[in-house]
Amino acid sequence: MNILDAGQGDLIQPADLDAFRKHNREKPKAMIDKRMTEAEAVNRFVFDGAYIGTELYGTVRCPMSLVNEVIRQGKTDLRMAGQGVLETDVLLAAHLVKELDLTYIGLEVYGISHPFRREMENGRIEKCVEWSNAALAWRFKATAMGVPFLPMRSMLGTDTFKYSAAKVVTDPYGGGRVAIVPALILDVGLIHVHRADMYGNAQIDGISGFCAEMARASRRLIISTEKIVPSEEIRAKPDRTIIPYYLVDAVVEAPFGSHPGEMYYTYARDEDQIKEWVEASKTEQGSQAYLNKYVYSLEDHAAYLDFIGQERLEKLEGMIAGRDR
Amino acid sequence: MNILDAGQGDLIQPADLDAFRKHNREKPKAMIDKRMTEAEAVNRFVFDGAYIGTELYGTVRCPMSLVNEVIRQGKTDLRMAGQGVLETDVLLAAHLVKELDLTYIGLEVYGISHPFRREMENGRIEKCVEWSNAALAWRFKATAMGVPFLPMRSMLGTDTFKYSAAKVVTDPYGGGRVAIVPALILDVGLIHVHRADMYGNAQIDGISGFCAEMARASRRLIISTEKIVPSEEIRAKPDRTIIPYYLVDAVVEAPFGSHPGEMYYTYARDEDQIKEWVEASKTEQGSQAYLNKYVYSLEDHAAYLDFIGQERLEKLEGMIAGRDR
Amino acid sequence: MSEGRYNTSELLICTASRLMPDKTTVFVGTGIPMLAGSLAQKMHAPDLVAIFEFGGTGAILEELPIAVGGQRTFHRAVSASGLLEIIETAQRGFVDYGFLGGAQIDPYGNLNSTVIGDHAKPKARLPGSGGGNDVGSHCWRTIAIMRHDTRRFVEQVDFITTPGYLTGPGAREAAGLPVDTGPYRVVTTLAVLGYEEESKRMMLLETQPGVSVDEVVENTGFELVIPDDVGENPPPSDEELRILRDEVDRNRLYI
Amino acid sequence: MSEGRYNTSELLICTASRLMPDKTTVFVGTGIPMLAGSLAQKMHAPDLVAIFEFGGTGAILEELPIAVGGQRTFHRAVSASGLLEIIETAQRGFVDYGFLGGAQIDPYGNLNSTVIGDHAKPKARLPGSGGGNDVGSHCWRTIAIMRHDTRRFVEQVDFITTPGYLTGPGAREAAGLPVDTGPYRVVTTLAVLGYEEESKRMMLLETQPGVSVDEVVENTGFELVIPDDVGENPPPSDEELRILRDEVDRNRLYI
Repeated sequence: MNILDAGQGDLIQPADLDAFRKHNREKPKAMIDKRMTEAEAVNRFVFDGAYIGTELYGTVRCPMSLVNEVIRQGKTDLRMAGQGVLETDVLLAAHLVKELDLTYIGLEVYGISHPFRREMENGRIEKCVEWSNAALAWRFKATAMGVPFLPMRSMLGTDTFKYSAAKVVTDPYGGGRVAIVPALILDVGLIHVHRADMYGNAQIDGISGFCAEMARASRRLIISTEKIVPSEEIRAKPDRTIIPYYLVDAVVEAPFGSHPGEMYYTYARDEDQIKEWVEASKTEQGSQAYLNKYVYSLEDHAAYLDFIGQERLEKLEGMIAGRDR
Repeated sequence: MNILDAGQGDLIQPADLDAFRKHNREKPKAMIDKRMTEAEAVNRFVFDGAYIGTELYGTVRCPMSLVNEVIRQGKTDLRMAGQGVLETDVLLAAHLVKELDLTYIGLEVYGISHPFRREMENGRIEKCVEWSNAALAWRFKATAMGVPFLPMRSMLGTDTFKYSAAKVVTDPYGGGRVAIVPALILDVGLIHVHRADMYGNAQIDGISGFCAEMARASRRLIISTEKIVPSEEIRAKPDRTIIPYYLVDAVVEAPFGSHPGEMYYTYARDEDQIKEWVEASKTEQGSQAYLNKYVYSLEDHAAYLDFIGQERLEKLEGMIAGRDR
Repeated sequence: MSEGRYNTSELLICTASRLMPDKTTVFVGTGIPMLAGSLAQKMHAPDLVAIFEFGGTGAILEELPIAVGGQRTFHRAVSASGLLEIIETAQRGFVDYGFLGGAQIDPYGNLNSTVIGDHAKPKARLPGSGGGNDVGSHCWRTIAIMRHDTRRFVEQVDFITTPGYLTGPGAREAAGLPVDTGPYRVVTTLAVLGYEEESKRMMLLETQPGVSVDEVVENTGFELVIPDDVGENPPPSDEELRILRDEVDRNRLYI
Repeated sequence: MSEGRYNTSELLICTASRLMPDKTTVFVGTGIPMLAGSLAQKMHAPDLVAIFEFGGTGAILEELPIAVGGQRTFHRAVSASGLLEIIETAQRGFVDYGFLGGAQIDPYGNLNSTVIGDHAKPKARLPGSGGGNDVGSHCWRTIAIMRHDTRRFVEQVDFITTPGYLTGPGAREAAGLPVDTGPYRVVTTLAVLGYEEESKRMMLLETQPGVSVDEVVENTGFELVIPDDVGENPPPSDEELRILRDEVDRNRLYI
């Protein structure tokens, strides 16, 4: 099992699994009330220079109310595991990101991310290490499993490998070449869910992306939830719990927390506002104007929702309510 | 990532992942009706010398109707991934098992398995390679992931390691010692579920043991199900599908398919019959008498259920019906 | 091109759709592949199994998904799981076709969606691999969809984001990638291309309607294998266009 | 022993129960640990988080589970998952206590539940590791529950199924096992034992009610560390016995 090749990318967040075990041991195992506002959660757990991660798929289930608060509090020099659309975009536009483990930052059908491009091309992002989507998710999975690395057959033979911190080793059983990726431990994870109880037991309906893995790879985990439900509702369907309470440090109630993104089974995405961002983000000035309008000038998520307006939110609900479920 | 140590146990089912990929490629991707009887499924997919696996937890959700049919058809020289109670016990009592990747064969609170002990002590089992529960499940998981091995921190420093086919390597990132286990591909997997459609889309409520991993590690997969439901019922809750149809080769409708074991949310275990087995299995003669009574002399699962009797089955349902769900 | 009867997007969608055989598993990404998958289900492939990266498997594509993780990607699906379940399903050989895009493609089908210029000092920074590398590594056959010009069809891509045949025959296997996988087709605004068996180099198969072989050659920045008989891809049929416009994308989000 | 007021099983259950602190996570196996966990929830540890190997986490143990995968192991649980989720949760450090049994234990707490005699030619074949090795590898503190005699407490176990301190101080870490983990207590029919910090050898902490230190020594097949002051474990209280008999195991499945 010799090391045959190694990517030249930096390992910008080396994992210490025994230290992580110790940290996890010290997390409270009692059911304690973890409800707090976005402001408290971000203030307590996100710090300048933190390595953070957001879990979502494109514009779906993005933790926007949390990310907006990170911007409001101006947490800077962030390092990020980047698989994002809206939420990574606004953090980049606010100039808060310094290093990236990147898989994809773009706007899906709307094309490239201009803030990402600007931050990369002007050198404000100091390190950008490349990965595939699955490679990054397997890095979370390694941590979730409590092991230092996982093997995979992605990234072999490519520049994605060359600019990563993956390695190629000999399979000790079959003798072939196999890639391995190192465990990745986030300082803080931000995840938006359909429902959670006050202790942090959280459930998601439908597809779950890489939520299970990222939640388990986070030293601190902030959950925002469309609604906080009684614990009995969780306990009635324990097979739907994707994040058990002991992983969680903060539970933030954030209805429409993914807006202008969507939350399946709940509300559709706000195409007009997304298009507004696509246009605004093309320039530095436009981006700042958007952030002023939707983030800096609104003191919290409640103010944000007031600004968007009930009528518009209900329309988004109406576009999806009850469908499929 | 040098190999520091290697267990001396045989790798009794070496994995060829590229051959497995080819096999999976050839499995039909169309929705085709896979309903058949236990007799047809076992006849078509289980062969003498096959490496098989059963998925269950103790006496819970055991694929007994399938295993009884394997005994009826006298499929011999079986090799097995052994984590079992009732179903492994009866296969051993019928002298059908030749090699074992073993983690646990016993009767939980009722103590050791006498058939296992007899088959081991008289040498009928030719190879018995040791693993922990998680190690064996990680072996399935490696196959499910499509990778040749997985790292773990179980089994280190013990004779369980020494008599396994695991290895110890240097972690290429942190430099520490970590164990690895090889992928394990079953020739045939036998799994009992709550519901499935005729194509094999299968759902389990509550805990799921190592079902997801084993299903994905099986070249051929026979599902028995408490009931066959319309596909629309599956599609209404796709997030409950633990086994998608394309993994499945046979769907067998088997109400009370786990009897005398239990099926949570559905029926309790039949304590009297389990105790009957515990007593009977203490001797070779007793075991054969039990097999005659409950397996050889009953032509199929319907005859088995008739023999057990509706009243008794309803009583088992009554002990659990509606509880929790 | 039959001026006005269909636009470029419609041509690409209809062409890609025909490359999705019934009763196969297809890894579907954002944009054109989604429309093509939906069109295929409504045309010739009712049992096409659409697989979406974030967990949707076997959805009925009644309404057009916009985002790769949106609700429509698991509408009446047989399974709604997560990203690793999907990629691991591909890694163990269950996914027949994968559709890809990119800013550059080379003669061996290697794709670049990461950077133009140097990685450290990019001329233009692109989104990165996303699931592209995973799809290109594990699906049995990958199909690239591209606009066709010399900026995109280049002798050497600036960055191999997603593996094609790498440096040629045997290179994928030597790198450790699963055997028998690799690029299968390239669907472009000018042509449908494949790969020559022995050399693994890109080969012209069909021109798009009204396009000449010379036009394809002129717009390709490397030497194409040109077989003796190059066919013409039939234009979108009336039926295809009707279903595409009236059913697949009736709200005209893309076309 | 207060003849007749309680039996041996009840003594072991009550003793084990007291070793389950409130607001901790406890990996619970079949038999005595289940009864002890249920008793603990009803006595001093209402917020005890019971974790069962096949996926149940945080169940309310109103009714006694029989099988480790039975419905009662996830009755009103916060999560019902699967085997790997549970062991991986332990592997990354979330499980405080694990309860174990075995046919043999040695001075370093190594446990044998695989074979008596030679592995190839067993005198007696036992069930094997099951989850034992995983629990003993990953939980922060493991507690063994044993009947106490010289056949079971031996200088060297025939087979190390589940790691204790292996060959002594530093051996677990040298083997690659997670740091700061290892055996914590042994609950027996005669005593409660721990481990000496420096030597990692088994040490007598308390005798069971009415049992002398000599009796413990005589029934142990290796040299025990005997500190100057050995306490006596209080007998099961009336309250413990009442709850155990009337609530925990009211159908007398075990006791």
